[in-house]
Amino acid sequence: MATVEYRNIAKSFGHVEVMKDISFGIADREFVVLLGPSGCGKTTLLRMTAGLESVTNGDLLIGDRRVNDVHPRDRDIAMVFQNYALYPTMTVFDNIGFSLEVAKLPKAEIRKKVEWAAEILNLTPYLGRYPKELSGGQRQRVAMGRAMVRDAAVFLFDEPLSNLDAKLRTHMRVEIRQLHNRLGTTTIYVTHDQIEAMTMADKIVLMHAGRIMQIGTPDEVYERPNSKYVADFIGSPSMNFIAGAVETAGGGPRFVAEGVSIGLSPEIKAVPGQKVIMGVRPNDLGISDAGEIKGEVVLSETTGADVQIHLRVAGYDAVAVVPRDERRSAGTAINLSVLPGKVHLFDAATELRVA
Amino acid sequence: MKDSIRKAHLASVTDRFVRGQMDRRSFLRAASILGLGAGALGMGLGRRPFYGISQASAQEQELKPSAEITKWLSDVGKPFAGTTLRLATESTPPSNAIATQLKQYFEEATGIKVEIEVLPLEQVLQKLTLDVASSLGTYDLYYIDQSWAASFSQDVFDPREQLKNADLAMPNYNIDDFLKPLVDGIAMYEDRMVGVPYDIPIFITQYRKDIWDELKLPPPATLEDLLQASAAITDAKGPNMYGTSGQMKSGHYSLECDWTAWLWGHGGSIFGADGKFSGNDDAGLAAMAYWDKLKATMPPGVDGWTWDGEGQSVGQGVAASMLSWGEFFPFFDDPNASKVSGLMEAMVPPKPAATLRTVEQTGFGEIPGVGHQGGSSLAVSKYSKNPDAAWIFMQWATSADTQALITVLGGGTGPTRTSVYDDPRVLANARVGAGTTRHLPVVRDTIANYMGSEPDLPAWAELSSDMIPVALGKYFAGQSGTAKESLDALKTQVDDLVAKS
Amino acid sequence: MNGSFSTRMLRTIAAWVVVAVFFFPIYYWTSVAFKHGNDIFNRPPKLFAFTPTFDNFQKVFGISLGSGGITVTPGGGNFYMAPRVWDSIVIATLSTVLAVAIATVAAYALSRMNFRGRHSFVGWVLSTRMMPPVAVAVPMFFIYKNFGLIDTYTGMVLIHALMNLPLAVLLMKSFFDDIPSEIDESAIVDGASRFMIFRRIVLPMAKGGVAATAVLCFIFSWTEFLFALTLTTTSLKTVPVVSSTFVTSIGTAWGNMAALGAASIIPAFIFILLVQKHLVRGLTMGSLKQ
Amino acid sequence: MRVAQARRFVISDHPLPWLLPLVAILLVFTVYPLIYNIWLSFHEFVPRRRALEFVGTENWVQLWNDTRFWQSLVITFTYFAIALAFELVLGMAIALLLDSDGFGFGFLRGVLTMTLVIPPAIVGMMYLLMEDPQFGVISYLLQSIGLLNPNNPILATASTALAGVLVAEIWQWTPFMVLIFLAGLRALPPEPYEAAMIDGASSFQIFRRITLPMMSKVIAIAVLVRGIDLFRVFDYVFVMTSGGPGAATYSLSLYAWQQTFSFVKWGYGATLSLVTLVIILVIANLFIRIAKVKW
Repeated sequence: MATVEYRNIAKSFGHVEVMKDISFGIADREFVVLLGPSGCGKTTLLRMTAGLESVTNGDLLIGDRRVNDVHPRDRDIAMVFQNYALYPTMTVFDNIGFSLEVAKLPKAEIRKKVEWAAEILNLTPYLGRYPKELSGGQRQRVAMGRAMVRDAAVFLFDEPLSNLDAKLRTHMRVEIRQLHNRLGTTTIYVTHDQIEAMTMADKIVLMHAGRIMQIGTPDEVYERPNSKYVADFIGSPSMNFIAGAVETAGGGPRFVAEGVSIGLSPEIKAVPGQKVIMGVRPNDLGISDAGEIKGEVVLSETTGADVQIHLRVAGYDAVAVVPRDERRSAGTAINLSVLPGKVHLFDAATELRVA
Repeated sequence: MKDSIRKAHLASVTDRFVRGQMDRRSFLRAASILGLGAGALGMGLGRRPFYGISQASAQEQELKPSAEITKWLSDVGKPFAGTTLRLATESTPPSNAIATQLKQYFEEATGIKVEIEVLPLEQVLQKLTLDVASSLGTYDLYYIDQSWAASFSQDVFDPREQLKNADLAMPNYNIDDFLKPLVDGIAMYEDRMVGVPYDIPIFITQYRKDIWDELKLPPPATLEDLLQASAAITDAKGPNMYGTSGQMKSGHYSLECDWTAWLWGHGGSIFGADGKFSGNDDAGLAAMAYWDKLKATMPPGVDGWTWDGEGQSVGQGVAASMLSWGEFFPFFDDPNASKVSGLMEAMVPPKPAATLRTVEQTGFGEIPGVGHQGGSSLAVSKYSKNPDAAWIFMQWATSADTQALITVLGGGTGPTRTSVYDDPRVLANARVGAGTTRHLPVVRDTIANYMGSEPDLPAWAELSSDMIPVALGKYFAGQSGTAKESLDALKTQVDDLVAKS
Repeated sequence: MNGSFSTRMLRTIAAWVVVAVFFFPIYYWTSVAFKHGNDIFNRPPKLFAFTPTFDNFQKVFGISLGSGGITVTPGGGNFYMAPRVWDSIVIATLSTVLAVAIATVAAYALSRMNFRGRHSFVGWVLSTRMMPPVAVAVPMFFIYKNFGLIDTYTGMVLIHALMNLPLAVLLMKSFFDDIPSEIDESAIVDGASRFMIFRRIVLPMAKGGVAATAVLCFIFSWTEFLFALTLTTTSLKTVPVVSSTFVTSIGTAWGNMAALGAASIIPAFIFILLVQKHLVRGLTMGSLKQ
Repeated sequence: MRVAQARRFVISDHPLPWLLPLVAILLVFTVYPLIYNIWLSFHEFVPRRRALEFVGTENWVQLWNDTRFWQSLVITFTYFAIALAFELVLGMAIALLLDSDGFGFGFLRGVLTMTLVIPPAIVGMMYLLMEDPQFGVISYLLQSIGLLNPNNPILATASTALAGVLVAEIWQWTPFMVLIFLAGLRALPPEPYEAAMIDGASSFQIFRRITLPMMSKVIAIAVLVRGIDLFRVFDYVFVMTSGGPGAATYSLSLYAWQQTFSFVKWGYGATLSLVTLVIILVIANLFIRIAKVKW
């Protein structure tokens, strides 16, 4: 088991700097998700951790050891690739046992470990098969099995579920998390899917354009996004944003935009007159005649338990998620309310949270 | 049974077998009655494979080197036992006979191993060139085509010098037995003897007696006769049969051979006494005019043929005659290979249309004569690491006894020694059938009286196998204007090259 | 791409016709091998109606194939070629093994390792094939003579392997390029050494490519002429070189040449059939791509 | 996938040991001959002294003024261009035709490869026999349908000799193209085809817009490998026409071979070889540049 630490990591491909000054640490036994859209640098960071990509600048530590120049095989890591990278010419058994064979473990021990992993992953009946004879989910499990048997200090996952269908993905999510609970290995997991991040991570590292936008637990990231970017990226459906200004006329501070006027909680340290963007999550909006937000229904979508009402508010598109019996027909004018504590404010210029 | 009767009987039995008139079983029975075991016939899968059977090998018991020579070989060859001799040679009847049937006797007697590399002519030249240029001594013996004699004259021993070593001299080798014209035409370069004559393909007239008789044509005794007869046949029988044939492939050595026959036959020569090209003088142009007329009577496609196509055209009855290599005659008599077995007649080359030039009137030792010879000599390389062993082999290979065996086994090629023409073994094969020797008197006569030899100069290889046949090929392909224009252009090139080398 | 029944029929017929056109010269040449000289040169050419004979094969391979007429062909009978076919098989097989071995190792590095000048290196490798063989044959002759490689299997195997290396490297590299590099990375993380990855994982995956490359190397060695001619003398020779010995001073032994030609198709063809299974896998390697 | 391929490892063991055998054998066997030939091109073999002697730039000057050389250069180019065009188009067409899993197609593919296992020198002899004006089956067929005048033998007529040689060349090597193209076709992913068919593209459009671009690398390799060999053509012309009639089929390699081996002009032969090498290098590099071949 081990900690991982990134100190001022930078990465360039030729003259193009793709990553700059990345610093954060991962605690032992922690499950960290690197989240971000494609091209944000999360996979590069993971590959640097694995040693498959060189570190241009800064220090990378696994445990207490600086591993910048350490060969992947000596970093005590295991990795699961997006396309699994199974060895097509080997059986499932050999695929899982390959690293042990490389390490020259005795045959019996290899067998024991492979069978142990197969047992956990429900792969026992398939040990004699070749990868091409397996379903997508089974291949995914084989890839995990390869990582499991290694007793590695760190597991690295590179978008391991992106090739699976939705149902299987949900299922595997749970399995991976359970596996982590069981083995407790420090895990770095790369994904662009915020649901995976939210459900699995102990800690989310949200990246954008080679920089870290926010680090925190799923709750922190969800509830206190520190920038408009993070707020927008996390949560489904996405947060609603309306540009306006802070006013203090008639009592406490209020957010005011066309057809919108919302009282803000006192803790918010907004300067009166400051141009801001207000963000409200669709789930935090409620229909109420006394609501301070006036909008017009464009469309109602039933998703099952809920109804998503698409609105026009102050010239912006917005969504509210309400219970299924609150359906409204298109063209109706409605009022919405929100609790002051659920309102997020971001500076219009810097897009950073106004706290 | 008297020996001669037995021999005659055997010959006829074998001939019937060869012609396919007798099945194998009856042949073997007849042969065994005549005192031949199956072993002698080289049956089965042994070291001497099945192809060994021929008219000739059926007489194998007699076709062995004489005991006297074998004795000499084992005496003189002892010190050299264990050495290996190499020879690169064109695939000619003598070399093939030695390589496949005779060298074993030499090897058994001396303990010297002989490896013979059989190649097409131009590849032999390539091999020798590399060997000489690098003085490497890969080959102990050189097969030297007469057109290369000048090029290799310094790289081989003069056999007259070698004969002086009495320890190694073969008894009764008799170097004077070689036909004098051959020694002059093939082996001599300036005052050196570049080996001894080994092989002598030579132009003789070979024509279809039956066709000539049918059309009541006079035998082609002169060049004009040949043209008239050929035209008459082509008129009467074309396009199923043409009067005569040729080896006129552009850029190929064979085209130059044909050219010289007509050139010399019209009183021309390749070089004048001044060493300048003279193929474009009046005699040369007369030759071209004749050749054009003659070509019109040949089968279309003759300008794509080497001697192979020419021989096949006669053998398959497409052409009724050819003035070409006498070696083909036995092939025509072989009923399995040709359709004209027994129908061909050989005669000396046609009389020239004008007086032949003398050697003094030509350059570089060129000897005009309609009977173009393409002989070659055998010589010991100066770079050989075993020149003595090689010399022993060379004497054996060119001795009268061996040559007689070659002539019978190798399918009736022309011997280079006078005595061999009279050898009873050779005479016994003078009947219609595969491997016949019935044309040899004509060959002998041609060598003695009608032979033409190419000039000897270092540039000759390039002239004869490239410059001349390319220029002539251009002319016949209509790429270079009239005969005069073509030959004038050729003269410039030739004189240029000769001046440079 | 299924198409209607009539389209499929049309395609099948077209395929058979095209292949038949290409096969015709081979048929014709093989028929020459079974003909007497009389039937080879005939007007009009004989395609089917001739009395077959084994003479040519008997001469060329020195075996007796039942009774039949015996021919004395021009050239007498210097055409016992069975050992030459064996020489060809040995040289082609060993040179293929050597070329493929060197090429796969090098191609793996060229496909997977990044180094300065890799692009020009590949270009250089290719350019070594551009020299006319004549220009290589002469200096090779001297080198070989000095090292005693003339007329040896070693020498022939080396030169044929050399001749095939550029093509083999290029082909193998393109096959390796088609294998996802994650496979290697995965194995690296698994702790495998480069050589182990090459041997245990990448090479087995590229089996089809190896087969295809081997076939081409074999064919090129099998048919090579100039080096085999220049660098051998008497103790070994390949089929293309001895084929030219049928051109003799008293005509060309067409039937014998055709017999050797027809028979020499067989070993090469057997080699192709042997690797055919892998060849098909190699040709369908796309299924491994993701 | 493409991105992943472009991204190479940094952690890589040194390539040297992997490339060493290749480099060693290529150095000995190609760099030495190259240097030797450059040296040789400033020398000439003098038969009288059995020695190579320095002649300065004489060989190069001679080359410049040698009409035979320029003629053979033109012929080699013509041969190269025509053969390559035919082999490419025919090869692609036949590859498309045979790219089927239908019954018997595997057999047909196997039969087609048989042309490749016959030594070119023998193929030359085969065609020499088949194009013989009197006994040849091809001549006979063409004559009997009136396409060939019996008085104009294919290989001995200046206007048709090159075509006669090209027939042998194209016959033997089109299957080579088919083999390589089939490998390429078989490796293509099916999805773009399915998409294009749904889009209603015609077969020709599919071929032009999808197959050709995806096959570009395979085609480039085939063109390079075959093109290089075509430029060095020797066996066919040597066996079939000896460069004739006249000089109508004289290729550069044949000329160099003859100068070197028949006339012992090693220096001039080396000069010719070097020029051939340079020309191939230039053409190949232009091609690599234009076709954007990436190794």
